[in-house]
Amino acid sequence: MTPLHAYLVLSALLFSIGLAGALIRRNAIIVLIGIELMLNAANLNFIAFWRFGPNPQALTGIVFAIFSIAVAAAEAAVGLALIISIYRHYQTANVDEINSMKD
Amino acid sequence: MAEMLDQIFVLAKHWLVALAPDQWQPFISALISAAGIILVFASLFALTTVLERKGLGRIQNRYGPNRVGPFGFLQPLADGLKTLTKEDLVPRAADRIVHYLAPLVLVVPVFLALAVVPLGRNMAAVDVDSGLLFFFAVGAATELSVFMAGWSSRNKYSLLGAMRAIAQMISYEVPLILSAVTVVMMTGSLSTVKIVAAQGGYTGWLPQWFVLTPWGFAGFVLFLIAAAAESNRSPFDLPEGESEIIAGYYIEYSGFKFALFFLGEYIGLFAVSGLAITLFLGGWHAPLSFLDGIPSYLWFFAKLLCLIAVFIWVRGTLPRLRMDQLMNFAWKFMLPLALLNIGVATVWRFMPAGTTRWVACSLLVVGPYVLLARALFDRAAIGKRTYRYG
Amino acid sequence: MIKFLWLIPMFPLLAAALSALAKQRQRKWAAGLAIGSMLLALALSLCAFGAALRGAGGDGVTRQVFNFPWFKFAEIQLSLGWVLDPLTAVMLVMVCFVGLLIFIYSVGYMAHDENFTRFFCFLSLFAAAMLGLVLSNSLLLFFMCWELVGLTSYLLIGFWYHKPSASAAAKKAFITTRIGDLAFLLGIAWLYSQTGTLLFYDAGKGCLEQSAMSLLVTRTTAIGLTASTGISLLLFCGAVGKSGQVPLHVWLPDAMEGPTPVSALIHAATMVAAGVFLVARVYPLFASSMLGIDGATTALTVVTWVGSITAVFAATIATAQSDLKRILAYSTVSQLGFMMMGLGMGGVAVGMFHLITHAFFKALLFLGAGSVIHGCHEEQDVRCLGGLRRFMPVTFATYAIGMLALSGFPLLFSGFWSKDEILHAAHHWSSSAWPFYLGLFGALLTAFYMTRQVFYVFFGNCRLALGRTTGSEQRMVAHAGLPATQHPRVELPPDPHESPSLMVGPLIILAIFSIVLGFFGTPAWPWFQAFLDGVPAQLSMARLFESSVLSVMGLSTAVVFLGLGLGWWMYGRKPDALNEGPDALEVIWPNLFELLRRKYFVDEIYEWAVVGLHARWALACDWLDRWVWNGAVQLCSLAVVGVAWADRFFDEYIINGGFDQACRRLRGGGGLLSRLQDGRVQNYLRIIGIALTVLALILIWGCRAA
Amino acid sequence: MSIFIILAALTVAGAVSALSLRNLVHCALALTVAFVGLAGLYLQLGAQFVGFAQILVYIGAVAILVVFAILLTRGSEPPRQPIFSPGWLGGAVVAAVVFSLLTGMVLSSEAVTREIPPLPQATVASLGEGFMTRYILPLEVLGLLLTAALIGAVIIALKEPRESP
Repeated sequence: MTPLHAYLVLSALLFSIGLAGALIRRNAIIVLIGIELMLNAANLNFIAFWRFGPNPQALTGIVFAIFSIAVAAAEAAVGLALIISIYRHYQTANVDEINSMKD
Repeated sequence: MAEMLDQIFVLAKHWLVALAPDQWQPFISALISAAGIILVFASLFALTTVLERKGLGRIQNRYGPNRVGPFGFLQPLADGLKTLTKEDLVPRAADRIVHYLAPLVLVVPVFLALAVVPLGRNMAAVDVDSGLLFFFAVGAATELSVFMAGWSSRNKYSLLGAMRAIAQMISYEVPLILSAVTVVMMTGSLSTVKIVAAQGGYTGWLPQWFVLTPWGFAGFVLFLIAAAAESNRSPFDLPEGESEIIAGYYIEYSGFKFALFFLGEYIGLFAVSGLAITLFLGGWHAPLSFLDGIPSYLWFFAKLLCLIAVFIWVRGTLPRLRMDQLMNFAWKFMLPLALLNIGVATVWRFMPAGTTRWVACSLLVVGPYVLLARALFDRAAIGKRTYRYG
Repeated sequence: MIKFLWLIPMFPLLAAALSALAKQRQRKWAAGLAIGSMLLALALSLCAFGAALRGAGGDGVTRQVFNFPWFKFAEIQLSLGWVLDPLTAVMLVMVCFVGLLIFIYSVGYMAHDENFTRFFCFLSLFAAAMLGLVLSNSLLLFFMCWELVGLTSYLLIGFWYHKPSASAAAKKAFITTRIGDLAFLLGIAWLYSQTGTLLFYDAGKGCLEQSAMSLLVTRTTAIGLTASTGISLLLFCGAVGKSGQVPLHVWLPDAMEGPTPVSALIHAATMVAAGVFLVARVYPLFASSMLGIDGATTALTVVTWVGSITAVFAATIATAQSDLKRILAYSTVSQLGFMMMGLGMGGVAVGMFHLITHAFFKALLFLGAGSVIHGCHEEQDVRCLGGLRRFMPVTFATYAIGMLALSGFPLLFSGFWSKDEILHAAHHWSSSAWPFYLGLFGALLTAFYMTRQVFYVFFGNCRLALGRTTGSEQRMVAHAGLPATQHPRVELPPDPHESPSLMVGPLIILAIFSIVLGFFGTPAWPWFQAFLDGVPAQLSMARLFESSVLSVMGLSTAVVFLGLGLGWWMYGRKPDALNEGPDALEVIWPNLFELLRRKYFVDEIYEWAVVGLHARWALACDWLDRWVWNGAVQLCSLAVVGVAWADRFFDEYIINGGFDQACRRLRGGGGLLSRLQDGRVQNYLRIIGIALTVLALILIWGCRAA
Repeated sequence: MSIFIILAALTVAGAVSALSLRNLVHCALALTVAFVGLAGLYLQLGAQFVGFAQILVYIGAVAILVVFAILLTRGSEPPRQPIFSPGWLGGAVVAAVVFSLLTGMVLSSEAVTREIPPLPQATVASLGEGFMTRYILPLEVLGLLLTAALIGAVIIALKEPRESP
């Protein structure tokens, strides 16, 4: 049977993979994917703590996970829409070329 | 005796499982059910192809296949041999891995989806608490496979077909799920087995299937239409519309992969029809109380064949829609009615049983249908045809 | 009855919601909806009034309240509610009635506007909020409605938002009132922290009732103020902002950029009176204090002074304005000042009486002005109008009635009685005589500028053809809602015409009321005051002839006649044929006139203060930038240069090498600094990651240590 | 345990390749693999509903969205210039630091020593009841959010008007 910390370490790994992706890739879509991964890592944490927590009948972890899934969906929709419109405007989806806030 | 006959497969499975050592038993049982499902439905697929071709032939006033075997019923065998022996072409520009994976990604989920459909009394391969959700979740994977197929074989027709297919699937998934939701509301459970059990009783001779209630009937019709669109059956078969984009997203497929796609399509059709039966047609229950003796799985498959016959009939009868008509139909007609149907189900749930409930709900179903149809029909001016891609 | 009181605001709210859904075309629908809802509201509020009447006549004010818990968090429970007492009843009827008339009027007035439905949606919303404000029994609910009212006012002032002036005015109004509302909110918070409830009346537990009052009065805060005084002063700030008292009066005149019915309903009759109503509503709070300066409490004294100063201040400005609606706006401000005086010195009844009468005749005046503007093709400059009494007789008659009422023409008109009440109260006010004189002066000015206006607009001969300013041209185009090109430009406009009966009808009704209402509050038969104070009213002609009453009455009459005469003498005798000639007042005191015409430069002063602040701040930043940061960089480069100079006397290579090195360092440093601020998301994200790490480490160590 | 290891390996592999592959479409597909793995983990943790919801939402919706976005931004053909942004080293370092930090915290916490409770029951019925009673407000708010996101996405992604100033 798998202990709690295994899940926690896994989610930490996922989180940092996502972070790395968001940090080092140029394409905005991949950055978004990385962020999605981070969210999922958080979800994994919620579920794991629900399952190993003191009173699982409260269902808090699950409910929270479901909510965060829904929020992630909304976030993905809006983010991708943003990326598309940015692409239309700049003709690129590379985050390091979209720095018009600089000057 | 009838009991025995009814449960024969279950008993056989148990007997087989019992042979295996204990820690293996779960896997063994899963294996057996999977094997059974694959066997049964693959052969059903073979049968169906013949039936369809013959049926279409008759509708179009010609003989179908009638050379191979008695009445041409061995035709699928021949076709199978042909496809297996054909060369497996892969375009040079294609993305090999994805191109290879696409058919598998289509076939595996549809078989998985069949797992939650109860084929008979105690004959659901897996009885999960949220089976319906499982069904839809797995069904969502097919869109991915379509995309993979369309994108990987670098061909503008296939990409176009994939885009159409995905757009169509996404738009019709909404009414599909919404019309299923009414049943969930009534039975208060997502488990397919419980849903079937909820339609078990009889009033006199008549069964208590959901299709025999106003909301159930409306839901059933909506569900069938959406199902046809989900599995790219005509009149919703734009993605592979031969006349426009030669064969949609599997132009570039040939040989065994193509066969897999073909299989996947049909299995998907079976799965969704099976779900329709489970949700609305009382699953494996007998249509009349005194026919209860006949084994349940027979009933299930009888109903399945009926539905497939309906699909074939529709395919032979109706012309193909246009893209914009398709989308309008989904969003302006199906969706509102599905939403309304949920409301009707609520009314049905909270009104006391009786004729008043019947009348009220029927009116609630029929009135808006007529009005909406009227409005849309008046709106539908045959104008210049416009394309919108990307 | 009390159970169903909430229905009154509900109808207009419903109407607003429905007409918000209406298409632009469905004008009839929207208008009918709004008017019908107002009719229903009026009917209900008449029932409420009847209920209040049945309650009245006994001793003490009878008051029904209905409270309900709104929500509770932790153990605090917030509850809202509504109250029905004479104050509410009177206001209800007034708001509904005037509102209804103005709704009907604006059907005619806005007939050509393309955003007809939007207009009615906002109007109904406003009506709902105002009614809610009137009958709310909880300071919280009151505040909500208060803000809603402000919002609708903003929306309606900026209704023709394509006019830059309109949108600017809307913003100005919104922001200026916010200043007051901030204080108001603070007051609410303080009150809540002190008493723990925001209900006015709650069977003894309310914040205006005995227990809370005694508590508030005893508790003293910073500079010897009792809590009650402090709170009431804060609340008064809100009132100042809302009903345009000095120094927050600047928004009200600009608010005239909105459509005229709006000016009539919101910025003359109801909303601006909300401030006065607020003071009247929480009057116990104002009046309750131990250390009053012989009778008058600190709060009330402040109210009085602000009111009286405003009254005169605004009146003086009004004498020198030339925009038809601005004059009325300033007169509104000054009348509000009168009401404040009345509240401060005479108590609720006096102030409220003037509020009610003023609502009627000021609405009448505005609507009259509206019909003038309507009839003269959007011309608002009084100097370009004139001789209209021939063209629009009904408007002239009603307008004259309103003007006489406003300037308090004796015995016949309502304005006289209400103003006289105030002056009477001021006369008896013990702590200072100044408010009395200020009030008299204000009355004089009121009579004067109203006469001036009427002579300008209705007498003399029509100067409409001459004075067609481009501004009014634009206004006309904007109002017609057509682009300027395709609008039929008229060089010589057709003669002014009488407005449609839809607009004239309300004028007549209002005119009748602005005469009749006065007799409900004469000293002889002070029914209104009695009703508000909850004592039975008895008729006695004798009270009319008491020396004090009579003297004040005579005095005010004399003042009024003086004002009228003065106005006639300066403007009525020889109206100038064409509007070149300077204003008669300008001839006498050019400087004073200029000062008044520019409204005592208040706007300029504010502008100077605010802009100056910003400029100074910017200067500071600039200085910081110029000397500190830049200086640092300068120093670095200087150092480098120095090094280079030193190196010149050494080897050639060292020079080059050192120089290049140093420059590279500098550029590197600059790059290092600038990399923090390149627009790249990922770098920010990276920094966040580092910060997270550091934070977590700190936390861990903190836990270890603890 | 073995199942866990398999699923974890699947997930991590999917995640890594989703963020390191050159062709964006491959990235998206790998992402779906990672999602499947996560769903499996949820199922193994006894959260059936969440698992299926994960599949439905992420594979059925998000993955498709991502793919569409990729095609719409012409990301489907591999880019010419390097796929890693200039400062990738720093990013990698930061990620590594965060990972080591989190892991260190987890392993030093008492989660290691906690004993495993029996598998809890989360029936759909109880979940639904929870949504309808205790978590009703969040549910409503979520619905609002989703609506807003829908409308917002549509508005943002609308074509810019030709005569844009």
